[in-house]
Amino acid sequence: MPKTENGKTQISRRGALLGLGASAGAMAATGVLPGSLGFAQAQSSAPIRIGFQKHATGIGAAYGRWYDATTTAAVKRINDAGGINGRPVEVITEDDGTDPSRGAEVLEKFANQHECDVAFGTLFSHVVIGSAPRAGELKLPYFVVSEGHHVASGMLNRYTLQPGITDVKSQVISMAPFVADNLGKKVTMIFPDFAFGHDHRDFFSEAIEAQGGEVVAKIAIPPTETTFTRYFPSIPRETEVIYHVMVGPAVLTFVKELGEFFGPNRPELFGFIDSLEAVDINSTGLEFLDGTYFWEGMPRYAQANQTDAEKAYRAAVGVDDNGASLDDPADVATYAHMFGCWETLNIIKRGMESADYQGPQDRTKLIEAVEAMSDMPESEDHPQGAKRFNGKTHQTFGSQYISKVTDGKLVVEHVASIEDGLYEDEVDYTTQAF
Amino acid sequence: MTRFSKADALHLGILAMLVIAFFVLPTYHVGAVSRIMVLAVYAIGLNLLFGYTGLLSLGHAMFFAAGMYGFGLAIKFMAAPVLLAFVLALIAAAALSLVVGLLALRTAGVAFMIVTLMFAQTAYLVVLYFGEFTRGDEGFVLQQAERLLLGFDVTSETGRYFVAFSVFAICFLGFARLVQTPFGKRLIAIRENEERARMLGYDVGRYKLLALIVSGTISGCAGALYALLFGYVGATFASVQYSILPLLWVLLGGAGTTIGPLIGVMFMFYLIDASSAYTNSYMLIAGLVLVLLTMFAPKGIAGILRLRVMPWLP
Amino acid sequence: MNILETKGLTKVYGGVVANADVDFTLRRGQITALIGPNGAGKSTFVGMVSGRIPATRGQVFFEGRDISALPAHKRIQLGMAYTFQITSVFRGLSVYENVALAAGRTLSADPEALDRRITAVLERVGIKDRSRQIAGDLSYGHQRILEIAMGLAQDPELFILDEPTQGLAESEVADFINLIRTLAGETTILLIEHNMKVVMEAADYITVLDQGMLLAEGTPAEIHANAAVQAAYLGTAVDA
Amino acid sequence: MDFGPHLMLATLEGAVIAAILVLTAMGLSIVFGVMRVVNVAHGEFYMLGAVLAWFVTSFLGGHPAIGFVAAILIAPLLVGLIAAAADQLVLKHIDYDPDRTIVGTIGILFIIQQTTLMTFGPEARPVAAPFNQRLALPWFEFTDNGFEMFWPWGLSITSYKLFVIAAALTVLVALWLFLTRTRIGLIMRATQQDSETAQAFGVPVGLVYSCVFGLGAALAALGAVLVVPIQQAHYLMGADPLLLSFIVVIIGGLGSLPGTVIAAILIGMSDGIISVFFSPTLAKIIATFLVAMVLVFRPQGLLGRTST
Repeated sequence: MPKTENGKTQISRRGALLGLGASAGAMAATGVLPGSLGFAQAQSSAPIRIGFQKHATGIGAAYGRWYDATTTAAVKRINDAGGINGRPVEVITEDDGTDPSRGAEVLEKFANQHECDVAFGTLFSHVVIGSAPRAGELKLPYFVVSEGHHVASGMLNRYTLQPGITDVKSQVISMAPFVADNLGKKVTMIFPDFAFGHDHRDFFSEAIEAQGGEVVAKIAIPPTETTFTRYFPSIPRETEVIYHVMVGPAVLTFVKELGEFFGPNRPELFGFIDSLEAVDINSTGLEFLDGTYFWEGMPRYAQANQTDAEKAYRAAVGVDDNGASLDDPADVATYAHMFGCWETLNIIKRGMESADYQGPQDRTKLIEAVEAMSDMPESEDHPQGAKRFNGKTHQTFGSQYISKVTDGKLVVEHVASIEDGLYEDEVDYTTQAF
Repeated sequence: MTRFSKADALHLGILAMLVIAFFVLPTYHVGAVSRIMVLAVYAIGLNLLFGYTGLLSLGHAMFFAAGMYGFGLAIKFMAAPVLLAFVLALIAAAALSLVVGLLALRTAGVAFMIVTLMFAQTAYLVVLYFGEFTRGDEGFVLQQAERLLLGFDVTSETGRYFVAFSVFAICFLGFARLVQTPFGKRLIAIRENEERARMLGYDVGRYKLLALIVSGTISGCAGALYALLFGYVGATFASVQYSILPLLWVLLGGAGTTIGPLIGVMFMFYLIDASSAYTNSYMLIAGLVLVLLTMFAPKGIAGILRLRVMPWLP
Repeated sequence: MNILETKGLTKVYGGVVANADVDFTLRRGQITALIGPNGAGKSTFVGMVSGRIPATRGQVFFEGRDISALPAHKRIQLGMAYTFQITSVFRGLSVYENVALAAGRTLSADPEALDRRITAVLERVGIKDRSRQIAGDLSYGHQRILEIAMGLAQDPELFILDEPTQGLAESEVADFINLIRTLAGETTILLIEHNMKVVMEAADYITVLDQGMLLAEGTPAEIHANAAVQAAYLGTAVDA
Repeated sequence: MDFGPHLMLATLEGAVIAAILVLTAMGLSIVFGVMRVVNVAHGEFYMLGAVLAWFVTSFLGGHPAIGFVAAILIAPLLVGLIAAAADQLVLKHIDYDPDRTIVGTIGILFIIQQTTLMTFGPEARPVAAPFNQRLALPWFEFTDNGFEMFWPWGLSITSYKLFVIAAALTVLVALWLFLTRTRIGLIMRATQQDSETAQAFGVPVGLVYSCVFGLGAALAALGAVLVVPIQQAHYLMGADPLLLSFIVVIIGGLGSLPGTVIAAILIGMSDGIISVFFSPTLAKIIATFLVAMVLVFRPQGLLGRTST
């Protein structure tokens, strides 16, 4: 049951709309027209509904708030530019409580109650993995922004894609050459003792060995831990570099205690910014970080060679040059991850337009259109940098940044290329039936 | 005798309504009720131990998880057929309840609460520690192809609903029957007055152990059912939160009643689902409702019904 | 043969001796009263006999068999019944269900026989008309009677009653004495009692416990005449 | 790090955890002891203490010490008042029935958590310590050259952490004096022994309950104010302290305040010390299991009396 007649679709195609200043018109149309009136008219300009699975409560809430801000900004930009296929985009937000069970329920809500066209926006891996089977069964395209390796590992299904953010395996692999060449070959890893941490442990160990280095100790921190000092004595004396990655509300304690433990003579430190995401690196107790290195998905501080696209993106989501909210300089964004929402929404738009998406019956066409994507140049749609999407593994690959803390700012020291992070395909989703 | 048939009529009526619900409810609610029935099985498990035997366990998530992981790991690593995996899941849950019972039942009252809580915490950490197999907190997916029940696809709305319904119906009716048997009456006797039951010559320790094993196995059954129907196995379900939830459902629905668990799960699910449509702070509403409910409906919803309308409620 | 014997039964609570080397015999088919002043250790003694309270040392023989190592429920299963000093019924259940639980241990496989037993017992103690009432709603006197009914429903060889008349009204006490007397011959009764009227009227035989030790035993007349008992007990609490 | 210094470090860190835990658990123990209710919202009062400390310090600004001192006075007081109000509004009306109290306090937990999320937000927010010097610690060993002192890599503590231990001890002593030497303390203990008799002797039991509930919450909040310069205020931070203090109270023996102190030290230290010997998660598994086994074989707790 196609919802739109062909003729109308033609009119509402992108090209035609540009001249019409359509977004405002389309919005007004849906706003004014009651459901029963002007049926065909309303349908042709009915909004594209994107279900946003938001971590509004639970452990992921700090990320959820910024994912929301980025999503709102991206959708505003899309609507200002005429929407998708001439139809405005409407975001339906549901809280998943950062819980896999509720996550699956939320997807059911999107598919069956809100009649969303696609679902989008999940960060935490357990919510993604708990929800993805339902997405497959509901035949609801599910665009996640999680950086987990779950999509590319082949664990999920044809309806789940991660086109907007590089996965952890790629991120980690691309760090190894820099660490081995510049910081040291004997690495001690400190990571949370759950799947995300294990991915870091396994992928990095392998990658650093390929660079002639070795991991001299692997310290897995139990989840929900709130103090860390007692684990640090296990760091071997010979350690040249400490590789740390931590998530959750206790990250600042972790980094502070690391500094207190070493005092004046520390080894080199290389951390994933997850350890300090949404935390001001100038918080008291973090002075020792000066001169240490961080992976960043996207540089938090505006760099000297900032691109126009990055500048526009930063302004649109309301973040200042220090990576904090324009309204409150103490409110630091989850800047290294949230760009994924922006880029994913633009990919959804491009996918829908190239698939001539009309409604839920075209969902498989949308997935095929996204699967057909490959190189995406840096642009306002992709402010983090160029991407290479692998349609077979449903995973995107992008550049990664290594920044050094210099005078209280993160200054980019090295950019790992897309090639640095490529690895062999582990799955070919395109061979799976819809 | 009338009392007997009234209760039976009520139970069969509820099951009939659940069948009708499938045909009249919109798709979303069909999915929601499937999930509610699965969780109600879990609540029935806790209700046997807490509502009928008077033992308050704060660690039932470990039994739910035992079933869930027993099922999921059997499929993932042994490629077991669904039915065999289900049996293994029940065995895993029963075995865990036996061991926990032998240790924890040495205690009573608050000490029992704490011991079960800590065993469950241990179980949760074990799931994380063996991340190589369990994928820790992330968990793992059971593919659609691995979830064929005797060739029957449980991943369609219809398949899922009726598998959930069948297991729920078995547990619900079986449970209603169980509490009418001498065994069930003796559990109630233990809840009412343990010392008196012992001094009537009942081996209270054995009855409590049996109750815990049955309760843990039913909870494990719910865990396996969840993994089967929703295709996901994860450590979240072993966490404290999933030990507290069934307690809340049972207390809200009415502890020590046969229909309480279903009512409690349904009430709580729709309370959150409905209020989240109006406000982001639905937990605030849920909190207020809980406070008001406990102030004005002390015995839960079924407890009120028993008090006011249906004194024969089993 | 004696139905019950204890040898050297002793209980020490944190240094305080509650029962010291009690050698006790109970004659089959009779009503024996165990008396003694407050704190004499009567309840501790029957607690150890029934298995509720673990003995510090000593042995208990029931029907000639050493049951010292058996847990309480096993002893009950051998044919003891026990009523509590402080009323202990299933307060949330009906009178009928209370008695059903008591009789049900042996009869639950045969619902009809069970129902007959319950009806008979309720009739005998005179609360048949209250069988649907919730036990917690009964008057105190009726709860005590229910407790006795629960003991009878088990059809015990030995019936231990721990202060059954405590808190009963005068008329209820008289009913109780009549009831107990009708049981003589049917079963052996060990009665712990404060009320000397009950003891004198109901008991065939009396054992006196004082400060945890056996002081005297004999028929009511003999005990009444015993100077030591007079001194230790009757003189102080004759009107209890 | 060598075994000796590692053990010393783990012990010191354990002492800090134990110091906070002892205050939080003391709060729960008093409530449990006097009112016999399981207060599931106890962890939320702890969280509120930390969050209020953040509000107070960020409102005052200036030197961290000013805000900290203000927070330590204001936060426990406010939290105590909130708890007393909750007692009057809710718990009193459900007659402190055990089951209903669980549901009621879960409700209160939701309300506090969501309100905090809406006002304070989902971030973890730091509070600056009034002072925080890193103190390197020496280690002594007999070697071939005789008795030697050296400074092992990483063996250190901060002045603030030492202060936390001292502060907790001070509060404990004050609490003990309060309970044994003041009239209110005596009334509380009398109510704990036997609330009906206390009522008969004219003790306003209802009021005492509210005070006790408030005092318990205030102690949790005080612990949180002390911890917040080490950890951060976060709206979900209450879960762990709730479980741990609950465990501590039962392990210590219901109603036994010395038992609570011993159990807090035992549990606070065991985690750290066991982690010297095993990998972290395994250490946690073992610690949790062992503590559970203590209860299995001593159900009345360490210093609890057996009932009957």
